[in-house]
Amino acid sequence: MAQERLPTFDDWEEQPAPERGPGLDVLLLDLDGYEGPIDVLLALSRDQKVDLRQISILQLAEQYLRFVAEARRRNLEIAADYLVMAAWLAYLKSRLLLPAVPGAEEPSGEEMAAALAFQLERLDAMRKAGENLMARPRLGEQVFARGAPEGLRDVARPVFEARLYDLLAAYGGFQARKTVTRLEIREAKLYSVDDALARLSYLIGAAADWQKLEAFLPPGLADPLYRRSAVGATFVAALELTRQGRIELRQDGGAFSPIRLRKATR
Amino acid sequence: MSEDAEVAEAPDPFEAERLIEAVLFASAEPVTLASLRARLPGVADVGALLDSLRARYSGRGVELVKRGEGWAFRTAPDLAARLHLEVPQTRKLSRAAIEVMAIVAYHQPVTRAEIEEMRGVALSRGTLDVLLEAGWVRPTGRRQTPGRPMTWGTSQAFLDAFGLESLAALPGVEELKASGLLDTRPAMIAYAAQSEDELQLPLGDDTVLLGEDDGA
Amino acid sequence: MSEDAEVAEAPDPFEAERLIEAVLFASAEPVTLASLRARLPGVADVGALLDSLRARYSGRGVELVKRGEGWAFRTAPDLAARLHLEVPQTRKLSRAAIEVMAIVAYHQPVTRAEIEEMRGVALSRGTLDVLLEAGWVRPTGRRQTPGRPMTWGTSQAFLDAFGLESLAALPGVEELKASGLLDTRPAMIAYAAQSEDELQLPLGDDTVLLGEDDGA
Repeated sequence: MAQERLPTFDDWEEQPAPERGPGLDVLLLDLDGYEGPIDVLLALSRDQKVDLRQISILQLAEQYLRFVAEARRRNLEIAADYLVMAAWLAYLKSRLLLPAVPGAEEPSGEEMAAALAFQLERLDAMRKAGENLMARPRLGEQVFARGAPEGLRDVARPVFEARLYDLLAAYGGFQARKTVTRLEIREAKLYSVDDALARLSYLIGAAADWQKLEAFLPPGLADPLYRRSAVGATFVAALELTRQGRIELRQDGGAFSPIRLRKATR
Repeated sequence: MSEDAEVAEAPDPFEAERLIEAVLFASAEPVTLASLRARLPGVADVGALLDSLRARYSGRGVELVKRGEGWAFRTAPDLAARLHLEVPQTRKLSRAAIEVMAIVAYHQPVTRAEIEEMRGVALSRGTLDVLLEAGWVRPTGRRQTPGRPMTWGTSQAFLDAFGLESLAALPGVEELKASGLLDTRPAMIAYAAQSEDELQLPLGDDTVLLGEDDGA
Repeated sequence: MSEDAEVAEAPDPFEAERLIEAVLFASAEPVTLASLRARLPGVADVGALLDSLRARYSGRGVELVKRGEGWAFRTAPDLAARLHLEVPQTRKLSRAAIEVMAIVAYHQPVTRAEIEEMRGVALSRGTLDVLLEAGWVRPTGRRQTPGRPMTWGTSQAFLDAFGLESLAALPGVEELKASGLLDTRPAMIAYAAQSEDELQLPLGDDTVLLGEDDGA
């Protein structure tokens, strides 16, 4: 793929398509008009036969190498990809001339040459297809649409979608917003980890044997939220004291089984 | 494109008519007789060709008409209404529009200012328009207060759209509360936890207690 | 505005044809069959009416043509030189742009990389843009290959611009397909596949070649 693009020439359509490819001199003069090495190869290939299927890739490679050599001799600036193509064609030439290495992994010279011929043929076909398309009567140039269109409108008639539920939910939301004008946040009564730590540190001294965690919960657990916070805080406190090496924890029955603890026995 | 029109073929009337047809079709403006003549050197009676063409299109969906000094094709007037097509297109209402709709429904007749006061925000331009376009709200009169503001209410189309027999079928505030659509409680998880029965687990069963919010 | 379009008159074929004529005349763009059908409720065979209308205009200065999914009236191409219409000069396409357009038309859906591979040069900035601006090419989806590159194809406007009924009417497309030249892959691979008889299959359905890994 080209790293650098050569400028195109816009006046292609004015140029009669050459029956035969341009001579080397024309090619070199026109260097700026070509879009990279493939383009030059296609131009050179017209020197040979009309049918690209019959083309001699070996001969084409030689022509191209002569073209590049001549360009360099004349100190013409040619882009790097022209040189890359030259190197590749020189390699291809050697592959075509030397007997194939038996058992070689890479494609043979003939296969490479055929692939190149295919690429040239395909590009040439597309070029001709483009010319054929442009030769057709085109809208706005040879064929015309209605000059005074009277407009054809597909008017969108909106149908709104809303369910009764949406309506009622909206009103509910609205009323709720209106009603709650003052938000009072009651103090949440929770058992703190600090309390749990103090209580557990104190009680553990008396617990020489394994005891359930629940045994260490504070009294007055009627309120469910308070009870949940007490369980959580006591558990966290137990973990902390275990980390400090002051107690030991065990849970024998897997997940959800009772957690037991005792004073560290060190 | 650069062809010599001067090297005109023998003025075959059929060909000349075709050319007139194409020129009139493709021109943005009506084409004058003089302009047509200039395109048809050698054709004696361009007027006759136009008459023939006019007859040809008579009664069709397209007619050849004279407009001022020029000639043009125009679609037949009786078809005009059917050229345009109304295509139903479902649109979703914005949340604001639905809320305003609800307020109109529950508080009608209501003025724009009252809606704004209730919602605590100004009504944006399109909101009422959309409801009007849907045909769900309609002006119901004017309030006898300074400025005589217009009041809004719901239409029959509103009842139809929401499948309501009458406005009385709209659930009242108490019913909304009962169905949970109107929730006045402050949403705080802590309070929710306090009031919910499922957490009144027997303390004795410690396994449940410990595992309870373990995975949550 | 009135809803009476549904309460359509008995679908008199003559009236229906008139309406089609008017609708197609009123629009500069091709009108899709679906859009025509929507205007002709109760008319069973819109296609037959179009055929009848096409026959009616056959050989006239204005012709009824099919362009992809749409139908339109267009001036007869043979009159081009004699119309003498004032047409804004269209910009000439560069050789590169024409080549790229042909590749997109014949190889669609095709990725940018494939176009570059086929042409042996990088696509310069303006080339695809010019075709996009003309409305002739459009993105058609993504290829399900690493990087999910965008694929390109031609639009309805392309068919209209070049007077093609469909992509099957592209000049020489059958021969190109049969000769294996519509293989998008790099030359080496494409050639190898060709020599393995794989492409000697009757290439009746282009989906094998073109649609293979179409992301659309």
